[in-house]
Amino acid sequence: MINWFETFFAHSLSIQSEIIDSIWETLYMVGVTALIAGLLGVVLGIILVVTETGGILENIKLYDFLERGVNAFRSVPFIIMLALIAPFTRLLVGTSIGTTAAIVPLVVGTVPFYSRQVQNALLEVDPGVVEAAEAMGSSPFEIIIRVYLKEGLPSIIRVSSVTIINLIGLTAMAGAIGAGGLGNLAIARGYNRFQTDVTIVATLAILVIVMISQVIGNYLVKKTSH
Amino acid sequence: MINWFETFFAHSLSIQSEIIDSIWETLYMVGVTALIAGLLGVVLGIILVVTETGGILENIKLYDFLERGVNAFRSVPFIIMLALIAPFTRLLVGTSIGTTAAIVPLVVGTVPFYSRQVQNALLEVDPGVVEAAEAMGSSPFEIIIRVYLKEGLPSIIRVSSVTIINLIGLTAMAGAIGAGGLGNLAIARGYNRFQTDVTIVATLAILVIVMISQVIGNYLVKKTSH
Amino acid sequence: GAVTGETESETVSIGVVGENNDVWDFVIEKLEREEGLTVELVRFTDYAQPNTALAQGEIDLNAFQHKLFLESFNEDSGTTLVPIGDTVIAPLGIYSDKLTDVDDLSENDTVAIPNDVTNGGRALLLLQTAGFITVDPEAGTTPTVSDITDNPLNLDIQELDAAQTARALQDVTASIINSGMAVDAGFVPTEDAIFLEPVNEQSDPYVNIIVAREEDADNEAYQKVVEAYQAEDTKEVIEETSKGSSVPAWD
Amino acid sequence: MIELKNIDVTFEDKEQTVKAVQEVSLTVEKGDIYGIVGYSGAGKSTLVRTINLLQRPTAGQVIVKNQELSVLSPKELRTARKKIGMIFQHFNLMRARTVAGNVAYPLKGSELTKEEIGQRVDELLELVGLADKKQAYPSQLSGGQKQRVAIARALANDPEVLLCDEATSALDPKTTGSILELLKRLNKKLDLTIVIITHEMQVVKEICNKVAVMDDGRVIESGDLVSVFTAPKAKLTNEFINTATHADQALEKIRKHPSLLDLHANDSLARITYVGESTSTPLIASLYAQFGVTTNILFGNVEILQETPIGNLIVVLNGDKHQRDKAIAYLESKQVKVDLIDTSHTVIPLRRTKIS
Amino acid sequence: MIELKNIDVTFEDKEQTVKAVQEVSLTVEKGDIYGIVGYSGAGKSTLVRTINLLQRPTAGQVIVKNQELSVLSPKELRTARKKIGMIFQHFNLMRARTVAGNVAYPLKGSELTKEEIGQRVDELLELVGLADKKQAYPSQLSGGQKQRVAIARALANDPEVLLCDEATSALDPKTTGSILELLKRLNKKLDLTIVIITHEMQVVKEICNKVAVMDDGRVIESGDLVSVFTAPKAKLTNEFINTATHADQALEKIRKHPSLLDLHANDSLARITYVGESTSTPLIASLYAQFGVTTNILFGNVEILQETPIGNLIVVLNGDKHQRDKAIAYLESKQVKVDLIDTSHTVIPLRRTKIS
Ligand SMILES: Nc1ncnc2c1ncn2[C@@H]1O[C@H](COP(=O)(O)OP(=O)(O)OP(=O)(O)O)[C@@H](O)[C@H]1O
Ligand SMILES: Nc1ncnc2c1ncn2[C@@H]1O[C@H](COP(=O)(O)OP(=O)(O)OP(=O)(O)O)[C@@H](O)[C@H]1O
Ligand SMILES: [Mg+2]
Ligand SMILES: [Mg+2]
Repeated sequence: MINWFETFFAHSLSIQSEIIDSIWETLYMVGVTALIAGLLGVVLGIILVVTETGGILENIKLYDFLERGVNAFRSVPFIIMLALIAPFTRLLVGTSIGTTAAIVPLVVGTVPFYSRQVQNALLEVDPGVVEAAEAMGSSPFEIIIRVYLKEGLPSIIRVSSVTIINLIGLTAMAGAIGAGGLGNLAIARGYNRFQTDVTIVATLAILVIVMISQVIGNYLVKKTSH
Repeated sequence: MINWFETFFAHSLSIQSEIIDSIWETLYMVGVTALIAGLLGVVLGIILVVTETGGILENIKLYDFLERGVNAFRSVPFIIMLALIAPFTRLLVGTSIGTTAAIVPLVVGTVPFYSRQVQNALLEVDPGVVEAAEAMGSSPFEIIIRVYLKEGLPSIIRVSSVTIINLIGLTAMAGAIGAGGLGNLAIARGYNRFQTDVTIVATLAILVIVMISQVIGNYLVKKTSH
Repeated sequence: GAVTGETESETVSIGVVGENNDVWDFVIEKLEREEGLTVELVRFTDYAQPNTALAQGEIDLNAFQHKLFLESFNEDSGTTLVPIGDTVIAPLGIYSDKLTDVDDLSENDTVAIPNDVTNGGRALLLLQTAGFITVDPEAGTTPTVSDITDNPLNLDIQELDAAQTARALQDVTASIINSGMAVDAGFVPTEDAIFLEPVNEQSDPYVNIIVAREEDADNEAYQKVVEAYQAEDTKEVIEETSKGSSVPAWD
Repeated sequence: MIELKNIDVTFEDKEQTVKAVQEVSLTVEKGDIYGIVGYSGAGKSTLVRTINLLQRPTAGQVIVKNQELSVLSPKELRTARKKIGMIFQHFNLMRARTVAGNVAYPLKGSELTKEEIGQRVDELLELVGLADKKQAYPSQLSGGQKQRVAIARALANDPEVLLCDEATSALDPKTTGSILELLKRLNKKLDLTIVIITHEMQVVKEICNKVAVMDDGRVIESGDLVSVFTAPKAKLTNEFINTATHADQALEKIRKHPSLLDLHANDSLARITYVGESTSTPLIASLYAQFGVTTNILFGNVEILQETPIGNLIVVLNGDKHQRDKAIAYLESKQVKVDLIDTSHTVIPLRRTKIS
Repeated sequence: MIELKNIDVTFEDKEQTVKAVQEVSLTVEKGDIYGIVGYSGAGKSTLVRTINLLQRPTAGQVIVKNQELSVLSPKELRTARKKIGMIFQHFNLMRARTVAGNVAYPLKGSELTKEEIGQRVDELLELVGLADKKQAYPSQLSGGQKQRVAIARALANDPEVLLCDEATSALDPKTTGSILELLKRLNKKLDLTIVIITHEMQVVKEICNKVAVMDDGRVIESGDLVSVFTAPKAKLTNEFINTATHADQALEKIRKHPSLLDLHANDSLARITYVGESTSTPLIASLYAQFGVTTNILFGNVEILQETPIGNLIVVLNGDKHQRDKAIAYLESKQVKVDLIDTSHTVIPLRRTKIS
């Protein structure tokens, strides 16, 4: 049994430390990107909601501009996005390659998606409640924080789970700029070199991360829904 | 002006017919995948909603199983998914390469994502209305069709827009199995061969498709919300 | 950052593509041991990035491409990267599940070729060498499918991801597989290929190289890296690990 | 028709346990219009929701048409539910359907053809006075219009039992009257059994033949309307009836209103309650004729409950003390209840202290 | 305090145009409790929503505290709104906040400290009788409990104007009474101006000093409570008042109830209405004393509106024809209105035909 295991997972066993590194790289990229893109995405999502027709700060021009921008960014294949924003990345982090540099395109690739998701989530907040807040003299900023974000929290958490999982998928492509990570390990090492066991191990590691984010998400949704 | 244009877009002009082909390939892949994955995703999303705790056909075991399955599929990097399901693809369409073969992994890659989105959308349907339908003796099937799908339609359309745009992004990767398409053109031809104009043209073409789907989506949302 | 080559304790970063780096691992270890030089590999998965990164000064050297690829890169992006040493040549091969002889290819058969620039054009030229197609000479050394001017057997040429050409053997009549891939996929190029790219004068453009920025061409440390690579013991490692898919090409 | 046996409903969450319904047993006969009254939060909605098992009771049995619902298969339960119409306290209209679409919802899948459904919907909308809003969506309706759509929808399927959770709470008195009239007509014509939660005692009085009073999850009194109204056993029932006749408020007002309470030595303030036949006798005139006692009505409420007249007056009796006593004795001999009111303090506790 | 000038509100969509409010002008003085009544769909909610500009009128001006709201900057409008409390017809509670959290919402950002807010919330919940539900979420509340949370929330900020859209429609009469009592107290103590939409005429009678009647988007009658109630000009107002006193229903019942209508030659059925001082005179006794006419009260409603007693009786007068006429003349001399009721057909149209 053990023998069989050792044979089958021979490659993986020989690169144990690389696997561990990849896990950290993935967690690092996902973690930092989630923080930054989470913040930017929520802000952008909110701006989309409030500037839409009938929103509390209706501004059709701004809305159209942002919506087009979001779609434009989402139209660029990620691998091209990597190259496209390399100058910007270099400006921000001093280099356009490596794990840290990957965070910039990951953020740029995640924000438009997430902001759409946040927008969809917030559209489900009861307009009656928003109206009640307006009637109580709440400012737009207060309504955003104390009504949209508060009432929409379970939905936001749900779409955040979805986005984190998407983001994990995206990190696999960040290997293109030498960012490492599990996805890259699975592809460059496992898939390209026909080392099936590495693919399996890396994919399982991704799965574990996905499951954990999902469980945390579900827990938070349950805690915030009433 | 025209001269400058001709110089700058020299590569693109020389491969006009390839660009046209790529557009058709993308539309074909996106169209067929959207149809199939749309159907399967809605079905799966509904099953997730109705089997969840408190759902009309509560079945925690099935729910957990499906949720894990969805997450498992979403954890596999797409390029690996392509290889992984090649035998299955071959079974279905006779080959594992080419535009038509790409539809199988595209569907497999889209369904888990879309079903989650549909689930999130349907969770926003007023439980009071579902209850009213139950009180009127509607069967679970009727409730699904006549309440969830009907009441949740605007939300479903919204998440469908998001998914279609994601799917367009995914087709770029289907180039790996010779599926062609605009994304592949942008990457393999434009980006890899440093023919910037091809990248621009292909990306713009993608943008146009994205915009059109968004406009159609917005229109349908407006038409179905009251 | 860029290394000036003045001090002994510096680090040299080398951009490579993929994870098949056994030879480099050996060389790096040797450099560390014998020269006290620290070398670090930066792994890319994408062929476009390492040159850009090198030109931007984000890595010191790269070693993933053949001469031809570098040439066209310099041409396309106006850079002046230079080769500072040859490494190996990895012959392309035609493989098939269905045929035992390449001449059995018949009308309307499907042939899979890699879709990356490095191997794609080369695969077409290989098909030309094997006598199945003619490509427009104007396309130079990196033709694309649209440069095929004559295709008497009306071969259906499918461009796939390099790692897919081996996997797609069931779906095609023949695949053109890069030797490194072929070994990973369990083939022995010299035995299993039904047609192997000849290694001769003509294949010189496909000799892989170590590349530096022009101004660093004479950097001492980099030369040490080249020297350490182009050694007899490295040759042994290459033969051992590549199972014949790579042939040392610096002599 | 409906039998509830020892129903308990308990809501539990981490922080607290709410016993919304406790040991309720209730029988509703076919053709009854059964009113359920009680304070806000008493458990009325929860109880009624157990009748079609929307709320599964924590304990107890629900028997409708001799079937115990909890043992039915889902399919049988659905069939049973089709014959139980329900009007929800919060309407629960489908916002993606028009008014007509909402009303047609339960009709789809019945044997009716599309035209017949259309006709039935028109008819129902006519009945609730919404024919002109047929194509409107719920978001375009006023509160009362939504409620009327909910009523029409509940009636669409010709139910045998109708559960109404405050079905007229958002309606003006006239529309309420028409709806009650309609329900009464259906009750008579089709023997429709109706369970109606309401806080409008007027509704109870006008339409119900039986009534149950709930307090804190329990039914503290139940029975036929007239006996509950005329001889309430529980203090709460009494309060309810008083708030309904507004006798309490009137008394308080009278006490606050000095000109009305300018009582002299020969005056006494009394509350007179009578049921049934007594109304046919001209009591006040008799008091004067027989005892020389004049009666000034400060507040009066005489009404007819289920064909039985019930009187509730607050009067000032004026006359010689001796004669007044005789008059009171006379009234009591006629089954009229007389409560003398001590004007120095209030007779009835007027407010729950926690609210005032 | 509040001045509405020529307000129009029109809802337009592709299919139809609804003129919800048309040319309404209304003045509410400081300290008024202004009732707005009207049929379901008359435009009451829409009108009231213009007062804090939640609904921007299509035409017309809204002036609150001498400020025209529509010209205010968003910031000024918010400041103005903070002093206008509103209770929504559909409550609009925040489901992610507890009862306490909902009530505390408008207090955050005021000068109050956290403890003071806590105290204020406790106080308000105590007032509406929900102290024990403090930590519950809206989904765990009954309909009436939700409404009371909405009331507490609207009062939290010590508003100067309170807009109530059917603020007690989901409440039992006793809780309604307490809430009205509370509002009246706030009105007296703090000079709170209240605009209250209601379909419960009882609420109007108990609390309002002015009333406006809306029909089909227009205010068809408005004025102080007693004059509107005693001398209604519009037919609709009349109907409303009648449905409120239930005199119509009573009359119909009386006609249907044979034993009560066993009228003899010497009997006549009459409806007697009086306002004010007349109640202090013992009329019925006088009729017997002076004319030998006995009076049997079949239905009676004597109540006190804004300290003015109002009587509404349906009686059978028995006595010699001649004497009866004299009695009626006597009553009329005392400002009592007497309508003889012809028992062969109904006096008042009882139902809108489209509903019956
Ligand atoms: N889901 C729930 N979780 C916890 N408590 C609940 C839940 N639903 C109802 N309750 C509580 O149960 C009690 C009874 O509620 P119910 O809705 O039956 O009252 P009700 O008599 O209909 O009142 P109302 O006249 O105000 O509508 C209330 O105290 C309420 O807070
Ligand atoms: N958003 C809207 N779009 C179209 N019509 C509307 C809209 N809101 C209200 N209406 C219509 O305007 C009219 C007045 O509505 P409003 O809500 O003011 O009535 P209301 O007097 O408050 O009635 P209720 O007593 O039933 O609450 C109704 O006929 C209603 O259908
Ligand atoms: Mg209730
Ligand atoms: Mg209203």
